[in-house]
Amino acid sequence: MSVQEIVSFIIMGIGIAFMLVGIIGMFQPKKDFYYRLLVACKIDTIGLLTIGIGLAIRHGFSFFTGKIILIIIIIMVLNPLVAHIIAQAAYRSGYVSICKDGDSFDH
Amino acid sequence: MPPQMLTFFVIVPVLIAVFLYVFFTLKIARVIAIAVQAAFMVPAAWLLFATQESEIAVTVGDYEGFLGIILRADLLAAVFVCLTVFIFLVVGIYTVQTPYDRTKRLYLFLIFLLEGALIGLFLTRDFFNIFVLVEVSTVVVTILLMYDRERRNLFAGMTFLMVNIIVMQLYLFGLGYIYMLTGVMDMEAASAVLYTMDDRSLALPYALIMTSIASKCSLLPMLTWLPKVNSLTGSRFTIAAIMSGLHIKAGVYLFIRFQDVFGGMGTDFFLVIGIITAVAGVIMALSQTDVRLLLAYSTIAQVGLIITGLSLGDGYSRVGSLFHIVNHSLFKVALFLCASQITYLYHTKDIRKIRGALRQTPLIAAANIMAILGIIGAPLFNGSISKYFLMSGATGATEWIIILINLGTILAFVKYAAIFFGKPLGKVRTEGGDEPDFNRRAVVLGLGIICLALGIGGAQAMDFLFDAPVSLSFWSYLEKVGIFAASVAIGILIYRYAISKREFLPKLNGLSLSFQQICVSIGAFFAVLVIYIGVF
Amino acid sequence: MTVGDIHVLEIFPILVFFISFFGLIISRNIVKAIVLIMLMQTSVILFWLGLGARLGNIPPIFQDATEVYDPNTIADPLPQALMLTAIIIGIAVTAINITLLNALFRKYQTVDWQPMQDLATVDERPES
Amino acid sequence: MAIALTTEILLVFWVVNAIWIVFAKKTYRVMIFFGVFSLITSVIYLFLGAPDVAMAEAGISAFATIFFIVCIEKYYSRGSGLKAEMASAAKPRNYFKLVAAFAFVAMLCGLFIFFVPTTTEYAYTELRDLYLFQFMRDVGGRNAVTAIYLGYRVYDTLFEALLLVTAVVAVIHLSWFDRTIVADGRHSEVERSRMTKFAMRIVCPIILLFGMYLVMNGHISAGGGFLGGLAFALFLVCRFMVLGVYDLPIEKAMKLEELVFINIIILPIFAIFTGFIYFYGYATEMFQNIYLIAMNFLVGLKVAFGFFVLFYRYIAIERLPDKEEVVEAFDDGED
Repeated sequence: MSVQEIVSFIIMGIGIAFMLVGIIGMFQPKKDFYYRLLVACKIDTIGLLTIGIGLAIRHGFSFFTGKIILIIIIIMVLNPLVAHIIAQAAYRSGYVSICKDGDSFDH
Repeated sequence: MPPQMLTFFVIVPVLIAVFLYVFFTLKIARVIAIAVQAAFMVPAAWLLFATQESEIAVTVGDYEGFLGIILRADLLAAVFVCLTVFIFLVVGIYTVQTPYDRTKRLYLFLIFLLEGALIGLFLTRDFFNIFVLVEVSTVVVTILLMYDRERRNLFAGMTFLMVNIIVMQLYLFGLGYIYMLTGVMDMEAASAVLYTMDDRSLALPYALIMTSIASKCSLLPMLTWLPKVNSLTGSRFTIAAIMSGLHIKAGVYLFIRFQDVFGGMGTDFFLVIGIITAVAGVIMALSQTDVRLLLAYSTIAQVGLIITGLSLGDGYSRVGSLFHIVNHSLFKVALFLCASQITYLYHTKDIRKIRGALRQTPLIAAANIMAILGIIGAPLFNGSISKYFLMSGATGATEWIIILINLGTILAFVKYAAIFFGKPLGKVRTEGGDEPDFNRRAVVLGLGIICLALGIGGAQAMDFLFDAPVSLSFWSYLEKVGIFAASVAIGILIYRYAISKREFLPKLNGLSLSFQQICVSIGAFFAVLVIYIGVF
Repeated sequence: MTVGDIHVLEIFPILVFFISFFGLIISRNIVKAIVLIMLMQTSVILFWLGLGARLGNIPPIFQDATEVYDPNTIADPLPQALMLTAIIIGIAVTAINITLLNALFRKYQTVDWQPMQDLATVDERPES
Repeated sequence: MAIALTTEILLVFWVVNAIWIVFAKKTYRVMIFFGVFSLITSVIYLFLGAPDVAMAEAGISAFATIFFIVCIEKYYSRGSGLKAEMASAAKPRNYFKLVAAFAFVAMLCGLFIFFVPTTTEYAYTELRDLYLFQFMRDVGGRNAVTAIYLGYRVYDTLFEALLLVTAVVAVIHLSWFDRTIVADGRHSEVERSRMTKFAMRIVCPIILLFGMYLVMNGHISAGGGFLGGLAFALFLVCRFMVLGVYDLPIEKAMKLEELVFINIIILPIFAIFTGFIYFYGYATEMFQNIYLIAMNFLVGLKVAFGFFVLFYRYIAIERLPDKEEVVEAFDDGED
């Protein structure tokens, strides 16, 4: 195994670990919709990004890597946007956060 | 003309449809539509003459072997193409003055698309292309059935569409098995391989495909014809005429083709199914009071008769059934168009409220009576010739059942013919008041005269159309005339003393079943067919 | 892999086909019926693609025109081309179905089969 | 081996998902399960070596889900739908009927599996081998699926395109809303946030680029006219819905779609149907590539306009609050 492959596997492993943590976070009891959305958005963005970078390193400098980088850019722009739109829709349709600790959403 | 022209029989109507829709104003579009439909008779006639000698086959794009889609025109396909072009011309002339509606050229667009799709269905011999064309024609027919916003039957139309999609999924599934077994998509090549296989491995594809084809030609134990018939009450008479005259015939055409592909499996099964369909269609027709429903159910009865004739396994019966398909298209279109005029004059579509039409509109009533004489098989009319040959293969009980079915048809049309006599019950529009309807009268009279002409020159027409030199034995024909006369007498007596007094089976009037029941009937038909083929 | 004599890519589409048929028989909701018809279409399409992939499942796309491939490792291109057509037909028909359902919902204010049919039979009865 | 095992596991999930859809009691759950179902299907198609179909399924299911959601949105928004659904779910099921239906369908399924032909499974592969070995000479390109789709069986493709045109006409004609309305942004009750607009300004050109890539490379890699068309439609929709550029009225889009469709018929007439220009043996590779790219581009444009009209129709009109629609009486001559 070359150094390149080892590095890429480590980075992909980190990405999978992010996703695992995120999934555990999503299924925590007594958390409301906004909390879960936050977590879901995080695992989608960070996890996928990290795995994508790992793949790019593994394949070296090629056309395939270019495609992966394009996908990474699109994910970076679109994933937070999707979470934003979902949260906005929930907020506009009158969903109230039940977070008690700290700063809840202001109506 | 080169054989490559076969592709253009399908492409040209589609192109013209889109051109009319996009480029022309309504006034010009009408003229162009009629001109094109009339001009289209020339290549259709050429096809009929050219296929007398040999089959014309062409691969779209000249690819070798079975790589491309192969179109084949034999005599049968040519007859169907001619019939399609003729009926669309007739309907086009009939509706030339109709003020369409706000959406203007949409009607012409759909009519031309339907013409192209039906011609394509008759010419193609590719399994998958049949699937695509059937879907196109289903969608176009769905729009046409619900064309007028004010009186469309949305629920029946939606059920019609959904049932047809489900049935076509069965067809696609069966096609998958055919591709697995034969590795080709062409009918001739596939049937060459399928001939070598045993019944048990063919049972599943046969049952799947035949279930969908049987639904397409409205055979009875499947209830898929119900939403179609129910949605007719919200559509125009011309659409109903095209549905009864051509769209169902496309199903029958596919039935003939697929029976050939599978080498005549399950003929006994379809003999029974045909008889059941005919009997039930006659009973349903008798119980109706709406003109459109009576005519539509009578179509189902006649289709049952045709399927019976095709499944008898006799050469003469087969040719007779094929001739009956042509005849039925002609007189059913004539009947629907006449009914359109008469109901327009009387402001009602209930046959109990229409009386004295013979005095009000003598010409149209005369054409209508000619068409009725055709459908009940009166001597000298085309129906008698085709029914004569259709029955020639039947023996024993089957023959008597067919005579009884014909008696039922006579009974239904005696009930229908009551509209010509007596005195008008309500207000009657004066004929020709608002709109010049010379073309309408000319069309229906022409159709009536064609019915008579095909009756007088029946044997010659059958020789020309189906390449079957038949001979009409004078004495047996006379025997049939005797049976016919007796049937008419019995029919009139039964009508006078049993049916005219009270409603016949009023529960069947306006019958409608739920979507779930229709699905169950499809499944049950499939189960019975697969058991019949696989086990027996 | 096969189950009994039948290939696994054949038995699962058959199962889903009949599951959706069962759903069509028991469902009360028209939206669900339309979804189930789409499921049926999908199962038939998977059946066809399974036919194409019985012998091999490398996509029929050749990056290098000169290289010689063993045809028994490549998926059959014909079912794929046919199923592309079938998918587009499916979505077109589904769009029409949804439009009709929407029009019916505006008219009768329900999306269940039975109440809608009761209302519609009164409304669409032939003239008498 | 790994792919076969993954496919089998996915197939099990696929069936389970179908069962969930059948027994789901609420319509929005059906929608969610349907999305998952389509995703799994798409991945299975990819494993079966059908990337074109997989991408088509993914794109199509996204559009279909939007159509369904628009359809059930009205139903839920008035509350009556939800209440009726709750009542319907609370109503005890008729267990006799359920068991009878299950027995019937199980009988059908058993019959089907009993009669599955196994004797001569896949014995004839000559046609497949011919397609694989000849398509580069006959039609050109590197993608056998595109070669069949645009070369050998272009006659089918034509009717499929026709069906899409007809579907657009049908959706407009059969809709509850009588007229076509002008594109004036009536659909956007909610003003889009600045963040959305900003992100979309970045993404829209990328979508267009992606569509062009799919169309231009349709003949040498997976993709092709249909998928490129979906991407174009997405571009038009984003531009329209999010950025608020209303310069393509719905009627113009329909007219454009039909004009493109005429070209889709005419190009194969000269290229293939007459066997005139495009004979194998006479066509050079450049000629073939020009035909394939042009055809892909036309199909893409047609799909783009068609889906744009459908999408706009669903978002802007099928969701309108229903008021009494005035239908002008029109005497159509009773035929």
